[in-house]
Amino acid sequence: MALTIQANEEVMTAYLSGEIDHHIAGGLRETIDRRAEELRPARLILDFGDVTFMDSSGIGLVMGRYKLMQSLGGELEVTRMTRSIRRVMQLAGLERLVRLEEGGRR
Amino acid sequence: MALTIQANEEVMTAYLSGEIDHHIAGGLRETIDRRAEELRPARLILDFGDVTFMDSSGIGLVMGRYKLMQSLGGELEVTRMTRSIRRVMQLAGLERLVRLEEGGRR
Amino acid sequence: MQVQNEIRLQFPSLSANEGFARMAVAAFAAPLDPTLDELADLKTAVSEAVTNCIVHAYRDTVGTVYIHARILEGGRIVLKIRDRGVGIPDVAQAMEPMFTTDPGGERAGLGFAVMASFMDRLRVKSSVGTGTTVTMEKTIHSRRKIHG
Amino acid sequence: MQVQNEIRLQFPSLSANEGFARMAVAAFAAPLDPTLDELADLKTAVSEAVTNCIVHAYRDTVGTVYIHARILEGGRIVLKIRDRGVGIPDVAQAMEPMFTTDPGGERAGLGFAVMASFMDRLRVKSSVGTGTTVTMEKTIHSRRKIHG
Ligand SMILES: Nc1ncnc2c1ncn2[C@@H]1O[C@H](COP(=O)(O)OP(=O)(O)O)[C@@H](O)[C@H]1O
Ligand SMILES: Nc1ncnc2c1ncn2[C@@H]1O[C@H](COP(=O)(O)OP(=O)(O)O)[C@@H](O)[C@H]1O
Repeated sequence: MALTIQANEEVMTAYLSGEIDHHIAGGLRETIDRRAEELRPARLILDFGDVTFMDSSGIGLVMGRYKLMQSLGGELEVTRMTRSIRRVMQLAGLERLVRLEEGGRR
Repeated sequence: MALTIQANEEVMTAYLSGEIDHHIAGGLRETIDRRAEELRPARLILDFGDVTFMDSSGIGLVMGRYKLMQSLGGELEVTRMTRSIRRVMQLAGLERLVRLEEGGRR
Repeated sequence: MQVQNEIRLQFPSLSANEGFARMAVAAFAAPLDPTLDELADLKTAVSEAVTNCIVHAYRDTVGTVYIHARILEGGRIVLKIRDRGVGIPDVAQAMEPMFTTDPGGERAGLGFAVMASFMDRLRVKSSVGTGTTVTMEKTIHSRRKIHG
Repeated sequence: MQVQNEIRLQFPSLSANEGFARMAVAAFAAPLDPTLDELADLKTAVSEAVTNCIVHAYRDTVGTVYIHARILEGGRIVLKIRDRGVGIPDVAQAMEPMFTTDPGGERAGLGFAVMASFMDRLRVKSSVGTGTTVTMEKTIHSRRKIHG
């Protein structure tokens, strides 16, 4: 699992990669939250383009960041999910909360 | 595991791929021997370019084909091994019996 | 139903083993030639069940997680994931989507919902103080069949 | 030496499980971040030991193969592969390169030689009628360390 963060004044993008499970989610959450609280971006983008596996720990990760961005007065966008990751997200009804952008490689 | 065989009057080439272990070696042996006995080539080439794993079952496969080619009056060549497959072959001292050609992708 | 192949697996409830359990079950199922989606379903369901043993069953301790995986005729795969942890007082409630006893830890309460939706069948047996057994089944619609 | 992680694995002596055993041990070792060569060494050694259980220990029958894998401090991995099969009458002779009791089956008699050369340490305990235990150790010189 690797995490790269890019940011300008408006938008902070977290590029996630590898497998997202409970083992890894805690560390991701902490790193993303620390930067987001520092930068207070208008929009946080979680980019799942290089994520190869995700279980419901990833839903917790998205929902937690949704709450964080609400508290910071910003919005959350989730992009580039593969089909199987999209299926996990949809189980949680995340499309009602968050902008889920198309994309991803299969 | 997959096996593709190409042949002309002189040379029969068996392109091996995937993982070579005891589970798979029997089937490979039978298919290669059937074609070799039919074609009686002057040279049999075993191409390991797409083999991702091999244990000592692969040594048995090479030694058995060496004996077959001797009985048919032809020669055996083994090509395109990765470093780890080359290490297994060298344990058996196969370089004394067979032409081991350089190549392979790591 | 005849068992064509089976594995038993045991490991301590360390979160590093979530990935190990997924990989092991995927490797076991590989001879059934599952599609990418079927493989993702199996791995996700295993990940949920094993994570629950680690997060809930053995919350403040390290215990042993047991997996028994079987392949039956017709590409049917049966997974039993078992712990000797705290147990679940009300299984029906626990299985409701969004129900979680771990609000702080960012659990979404969707583990059982994922297992139910990605597998063909899910059963949960639990008793408080003794532990929990999750049994899941899925038929893999593969093209080739396993040979021993 | 403190055990950092361990798995136990059981499966029937079907040749399809040779690949499963390799994959499972590779997945277990993954958090140690082995090099490609180290990973190939582990997989090859496991493949040899498991194949021996299938081909020799349970030659005319199907029995159970047991694997116990541990990670100790300093990236040391200890693999114990055990069967309850026919046993080996003369272990020293069996370990000689090129010695095989299976000339027809195209075994090269190099299984133990591969294990000895690709692992740091190899011990074989066997008694006729009871079974065989192969214990192998290797230190993985990884950059990062496992966290539980
Ligand atoms: N193996 C288990 N041992 C004890 N309690 C469990 C176990 N699995 C699930 N539970 C209980 O069921 C609840 C719901 O589980 P689940 O749907 O997987 O959601 P989550 O893990 O996100 O809480 C958990 O919060 C926990 O209280
Ligand atoms: N688990 C085992 N049970 C019984 N006999 C074994 C076992 N492992 C090895 N042997 C004996 O030791 C011999 C040498 O083994 P090995 O070096 O692996 O070569 P190979 O498997 O190619 O014969 C085998 O031919 C067999 O007689």
